[in-house]
Amino acid sequence: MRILWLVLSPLIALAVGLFFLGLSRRVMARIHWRYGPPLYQPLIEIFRYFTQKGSSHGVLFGLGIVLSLAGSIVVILFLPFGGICSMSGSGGMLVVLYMMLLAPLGIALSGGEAANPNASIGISRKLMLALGYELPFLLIVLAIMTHYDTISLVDIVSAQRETASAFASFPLVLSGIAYLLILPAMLGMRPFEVVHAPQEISSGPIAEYSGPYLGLVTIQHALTTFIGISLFVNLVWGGAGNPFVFFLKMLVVLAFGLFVNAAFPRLRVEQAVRYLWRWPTLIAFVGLILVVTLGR
Amino acid sequence: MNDSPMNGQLKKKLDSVFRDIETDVSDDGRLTIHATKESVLTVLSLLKDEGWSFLQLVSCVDWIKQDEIEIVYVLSSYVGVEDGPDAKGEPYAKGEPDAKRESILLKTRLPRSEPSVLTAIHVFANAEPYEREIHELFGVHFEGHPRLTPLFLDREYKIPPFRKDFDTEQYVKDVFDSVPPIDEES
Amino acid sequence: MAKGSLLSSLKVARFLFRKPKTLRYPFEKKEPALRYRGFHLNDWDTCTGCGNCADICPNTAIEMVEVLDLEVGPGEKNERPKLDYGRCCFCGLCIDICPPGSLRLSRDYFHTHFNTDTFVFVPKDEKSDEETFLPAENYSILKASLTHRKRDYEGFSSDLSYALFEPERVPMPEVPPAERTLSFVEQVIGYDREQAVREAERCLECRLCEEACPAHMKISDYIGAIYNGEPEESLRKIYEDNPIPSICGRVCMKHCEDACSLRLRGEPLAIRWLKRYVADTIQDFKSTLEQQPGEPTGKKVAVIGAGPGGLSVAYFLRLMGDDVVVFDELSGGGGVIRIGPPRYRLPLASIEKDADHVASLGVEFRYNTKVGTDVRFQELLDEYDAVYLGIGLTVSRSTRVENADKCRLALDFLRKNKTESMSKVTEEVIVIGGGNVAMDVAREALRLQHMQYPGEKVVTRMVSLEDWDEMPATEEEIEETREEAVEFNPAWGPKKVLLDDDGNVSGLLCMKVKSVFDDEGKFAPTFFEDQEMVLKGTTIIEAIGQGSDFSFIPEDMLTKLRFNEMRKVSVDENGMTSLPGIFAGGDIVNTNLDAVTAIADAKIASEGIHKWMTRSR
Amino acid sequence: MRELELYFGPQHLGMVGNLSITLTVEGDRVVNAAMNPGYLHRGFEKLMEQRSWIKNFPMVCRMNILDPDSMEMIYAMAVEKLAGIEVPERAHYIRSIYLELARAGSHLFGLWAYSNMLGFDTVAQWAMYHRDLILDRFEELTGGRVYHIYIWPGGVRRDFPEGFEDRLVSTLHSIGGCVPDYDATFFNNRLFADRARGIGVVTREDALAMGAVGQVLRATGVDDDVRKIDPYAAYDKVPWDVHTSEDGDAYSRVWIVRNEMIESVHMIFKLLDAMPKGEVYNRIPNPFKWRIPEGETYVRCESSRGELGLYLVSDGGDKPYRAHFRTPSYTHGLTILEKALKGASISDVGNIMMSLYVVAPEIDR
Amino acid sequence: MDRNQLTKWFKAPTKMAHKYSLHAVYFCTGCGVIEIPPTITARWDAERFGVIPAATPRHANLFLITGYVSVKTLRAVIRTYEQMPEPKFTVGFGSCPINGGMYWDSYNTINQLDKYIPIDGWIAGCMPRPEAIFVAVTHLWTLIDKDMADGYKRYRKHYAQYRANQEQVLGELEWPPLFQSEREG
Repeated sequence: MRILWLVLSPLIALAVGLFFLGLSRRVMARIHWRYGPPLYQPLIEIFRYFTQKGSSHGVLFGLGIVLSLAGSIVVILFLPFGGICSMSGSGGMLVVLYMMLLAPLGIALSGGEAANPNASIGISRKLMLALGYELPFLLIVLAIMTHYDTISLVDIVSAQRETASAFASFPLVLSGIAYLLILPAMLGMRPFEVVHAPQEISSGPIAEYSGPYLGLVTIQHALTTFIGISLFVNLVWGGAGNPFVFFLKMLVVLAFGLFVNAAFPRLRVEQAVRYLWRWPTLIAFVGLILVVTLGR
Repeated sequence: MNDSPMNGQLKKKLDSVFRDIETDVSDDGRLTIHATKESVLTVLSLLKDEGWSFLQLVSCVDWIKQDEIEIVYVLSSYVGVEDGPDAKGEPYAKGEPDAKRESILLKTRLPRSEPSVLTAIHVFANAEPYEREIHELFGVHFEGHPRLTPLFLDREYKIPPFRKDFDTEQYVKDVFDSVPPIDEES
Repeated sequence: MAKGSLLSSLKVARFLFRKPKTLRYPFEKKEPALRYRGFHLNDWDTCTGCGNCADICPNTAIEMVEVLDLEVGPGEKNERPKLDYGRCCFCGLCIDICPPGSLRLSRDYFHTHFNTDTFVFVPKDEKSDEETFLPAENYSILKASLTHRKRDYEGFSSDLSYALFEPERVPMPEVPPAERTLSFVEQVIGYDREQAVREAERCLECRLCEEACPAHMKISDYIGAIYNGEPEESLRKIYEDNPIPSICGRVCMKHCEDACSLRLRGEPLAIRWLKRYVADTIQDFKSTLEQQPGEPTGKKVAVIGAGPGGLSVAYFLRLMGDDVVVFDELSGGGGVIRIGPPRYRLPLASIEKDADHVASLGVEFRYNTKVGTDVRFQELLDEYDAVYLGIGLTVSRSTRVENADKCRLALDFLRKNKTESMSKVTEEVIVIGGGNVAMDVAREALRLQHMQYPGEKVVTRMVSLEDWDEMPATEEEIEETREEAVEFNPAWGPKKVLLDDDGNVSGLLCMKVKSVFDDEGKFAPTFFEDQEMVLKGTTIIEAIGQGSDFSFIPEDMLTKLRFNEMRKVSVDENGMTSLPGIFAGGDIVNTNLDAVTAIADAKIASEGIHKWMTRSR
Repeated sequence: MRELELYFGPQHLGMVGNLSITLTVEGDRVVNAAMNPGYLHRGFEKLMEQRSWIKNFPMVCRMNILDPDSMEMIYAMAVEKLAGIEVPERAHYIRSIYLELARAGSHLFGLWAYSNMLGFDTVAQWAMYHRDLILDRFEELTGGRVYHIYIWPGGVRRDFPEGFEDRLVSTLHSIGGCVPDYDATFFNNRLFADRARGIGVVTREDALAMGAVGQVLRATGVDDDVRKIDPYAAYDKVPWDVHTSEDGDAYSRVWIVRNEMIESVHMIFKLLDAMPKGEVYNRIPNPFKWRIPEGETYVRCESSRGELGLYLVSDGGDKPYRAHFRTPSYTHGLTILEKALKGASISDVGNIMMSLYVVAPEIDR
Repeated sequence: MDRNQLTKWFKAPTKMAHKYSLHAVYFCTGCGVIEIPPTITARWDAERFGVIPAATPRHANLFLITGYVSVKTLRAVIRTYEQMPEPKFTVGFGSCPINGGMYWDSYNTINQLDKYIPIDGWIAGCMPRPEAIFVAVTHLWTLIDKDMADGYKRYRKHYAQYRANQEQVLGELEWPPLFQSEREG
């Protein structure tokens, strides 16, 4: 049974991630006063990428993507999806935090190989942005872990299910708000869409990918979207008892991200970092202090 | 604007200062100045000091029949809608308020073979691309120009393409039409 | 400008729940605007092949291609525009210049193809091309292309009030009808310089006229010279093909104007008046033209008749260096032109001007010399290397109805008025005929009446077999005649000239005409015998046509002279008749019966004569 | 930090037009910027010398894709001046309405380009939608969506079609109705202000010294507008305002664009009310015979991006002897942009470029 | 999705994938580009058919040549075309790339683009309207279905000729030939 879940959960994540990609294009289109592509459009595109001839720029070029994909899959295995969690080990949260770094690292490794100035600018932006949101994120995670006194994600979820979700409990609400503020940055949405920024640096790190490589990157993107949203739902919105409710919660979070995405222009990278280090960090920090001082 | 006092005064002033220029006020009030190659920059900076501080255009005409190339500087002045100084009391341009922006044409003629004139960048910064363009399209050399590199063109042309003796149709025939279509059969 | 808000822009979320504004093409269609500039349509029926569209195209996208199986009438070329949509920029200049308005733009604009050759296209009319143009129900946008288009899908079309050409000609100053009927003053005053330049500017240089002109004059060139303010240059251009501009500038039948591409939606260019302007502006032809007779060849040519044809033959031959002698029974040059057109149309001075120039080249004129009586025809044959017959039609035909001998004949009447003293007319004149000569006669009679009975009530009536729409006279002529208050009785045929007791003419008994021509188009009038009418009139002039007089040719030669089925002298491609050494041209040869055709004949004949003489050496 | 050569364009999503900027960057900072135009160079002015006066009309508008109409206008003005052709009164009004409509369309396109550059798809899409509505009206009036070839010397090519005024007014109303949306999402957006304030500042001294025109100049507080100081068409017939701002940065330039767009719409309403009846076209001479007397002229008009000039020389022939367009983007793009880009962030390259409203085909010609 | 399309998906999934995810890379090489923004934005919304602009040529499989191509642009166009992954499709916009269009006598624009890179479809118009672009896309779909959009194959096959033509106009190219080994027989 567990092995089945080990195989299935990345697939479910992929399916949900792709659905989210398609849905977000639809939703954005609606806000743009248009219809947008069919929901399965990302699937077509990925299929198309895999049937195209890609050009490689060296061994690391391909390896990097695989590395980042592997990182994402590992993270997914540790994430509970509405009661289902294939790897519910006790060290869950720490593994997730570590493994989440793998994904950008892999892309950075691979993209750096391409010797495209846009890609290198994109990578440096990505690292700067990660620097920006990692700090508040760590503070938030710290607060939550301290509050529930566990580093297991499954435990955090079940603890929230017992009492109330983090959003609804007093000291943690600050962490929740801080998380909400950095969520677009973690999802790579506007106003923090500085990494890809097609109009500035031609999609940045992924500029040089073509064919199957691009397909893999798109899959990776879908997985990242899934991870970002499901992590939020699990950490501060109490997860869910069954996959369906969990999925609905994810949808709501996605919708919030998309509204922000539609309503703001892209920031400059230093503006983004400054923003991330100002309000979200402050709130997260206050939240942490409150959690620590108030105790449980 | 036949009775434009501005242009009339300017004409008088120019006539008194310079010996080697010809000035002419046309029916619609436009002042045209013909200067020699040597004096053109001096006239230009004098005009700038007089308030004609807006260099609109540096143009070039190839008068092939006279075997000359004419550089034309079109000058005018910034005048706000409210005539002269704005609310802050800073003038946009020196000059009388009624001096609407009727342009001045300052011209100088150069020989067609190896035409060369001093650059006007030091007087008007925005002359730079114009002079670069004229260098490229007419083959006029601007002494002291910092970068007379090609601006628009990718290919080399024997005759600068904007000269009158450059036959574009012939060129197109020779260069583009001579490229064979792809033979799909082979 | 406030600092701005972070939340206000989140309001965009509400558009998630609104209906999108997208036009779901191709499921929802959007019609292009009524004026849309899409692909071309060309009405082949009205297209004249003038090529103005090709001339104005900035991108050389239009090329005129010959369409071999196309029937063309006068003033048309068998060429049609071919469009290259690899060049076309859909500016519509071709539409605004198209004189007949046949070229239009449709609202179709779809054509996608992998082959660039399919982008070259000869636009056709919707009416004639059933394969390409489909009715709306058979049309599918997904198949849309240059060969799959919607029927009745007109877009940007030609509008005369915005056309690039000027449809109206510069009005010709004329003496008003009431004034001109009182004397023989020349009716048309003529353009001044400014008017002429303005009129010359209308020319689109399509050269349709040059094809239509029997003499193939270089019309565009001489009109261009007028536009450039160089009438001298213009005259030189005219004289290349036509040595009688003063005459032609007044009485030419202007086949060119009938072919002018401007005629279709506007007034044709006043080519005749422009020629007249040139001829009138320049006082001294000789010094302007600076023509010299050619190297003397020693050959002598006799030309019988100093009409347009005779003058032209003499001129062309003289330029080639031959010695030419012109014989004419009249006292001056011009032939039938001298007697036919009344003074108000063609003053004698104009005829003299042209004839004088021909004479100044060294052509010998023997006026008042009638061949046959003053000189024998055989003498000419013996004395000269070649003879040209330019005798024209000089004998008026008669209706031969009862008492027709009491009537006067048109040419006699006209000749008398013009070259001798004015003939006497009565207060009521009837003119029989509906041709141009009849109009001339009627108008001349009217003027005589006004001059002879000043202030009294006079009337000139016309009676013609043909109805309004069939009347052989030109519309212009009919219009002017009507303006001068001549009374018309179309579709009535003369039956009998009525005499009073003294044997003088008192009127004309007429029958209503049923039809003028029979089924085969031959002249065979039929009448309603029961419908009769009496026209009152004390002078009757018959102007129903002219014949020619070959009586000067000896009988034995005349029998050898071959005529064609139109009862015209038949000539070969050199203008030579069946009698060797005798050439002919003008009205006795062709059916056009006008000066410019005679000139064209003369040009052919003069080359033929020259060739014949040099060959037979 | 290592200096890096970065090519911005020609194939670039954020690039409007086909232009290349060679950026020398140090990290995220631009050390030096060199404009590399010429990707759209067609030798326009040379081609004009080879086409007769009338044949140049379909041609001149193609010099600037974005705002072809002011190109038509200025060529018509120059030809009218040289040839001494009068224009009927109604045609003046139609020209003004047409040009203002074109200005609104062009500004909407500019808004698209600018917001697209910032990654602000939402506003970009709206602006493009509204521009398309304007294009529908153009299509109805002239028969072409983008290239209208409508202003001829001697007037305009066709009069208004039936019911055009009403449809024009309702189109403009529907666009005007969305101005609050634009304001709320774009101009009033805090993040947009963060992004555009203080970016690409052109001081008044620089603007005056480097020959800036249009929004770039007006953003420095100089209320300079050819439509006011040297009125043509019917701009002196109705009251309207010139919009200025003091800051000289990207935000104020875009703010002026917004205000001008609204002013254009208001002006169209006023012009429609004041428009007389009558002829719209004085027939020009036969194109095949048209010669323009010898002479030269410099005319100018206000295009959507600032003063547009044309130096036109005729040698008495049937073709222009020399035509030289003074396009606003030329100075803005080649002189001012190069200066403004120095020291900017890479993220702001497109931002500054589009706020200066640089249109590449206009530079290259 | 109707049944017809579904069977097509089963029969030839590759073709279908290419058809419905045409990511366009386009050069603002002229007038045609002015109609691209309307096509991909709210009024016409080409994304309904999967047509979106791609940020770099590596992501794209549709190349839109949106107008006349100047010599300087041609260099970039060839570069871009060669960077695109196969299979790739090209569409020429408007009159200019077909036969020179407005600029047939310009010294700086090439007249027939298909001498330098293969073109799979041409759209008539100066410039083509958004509707025409849609029709061109459907046309391209048909061509892909019938295996007729084979420009990239032709390019490979006749590369020597294309390269020779490119060098004739541009002079020495600064990048190595794309297909070194394949020479024409």
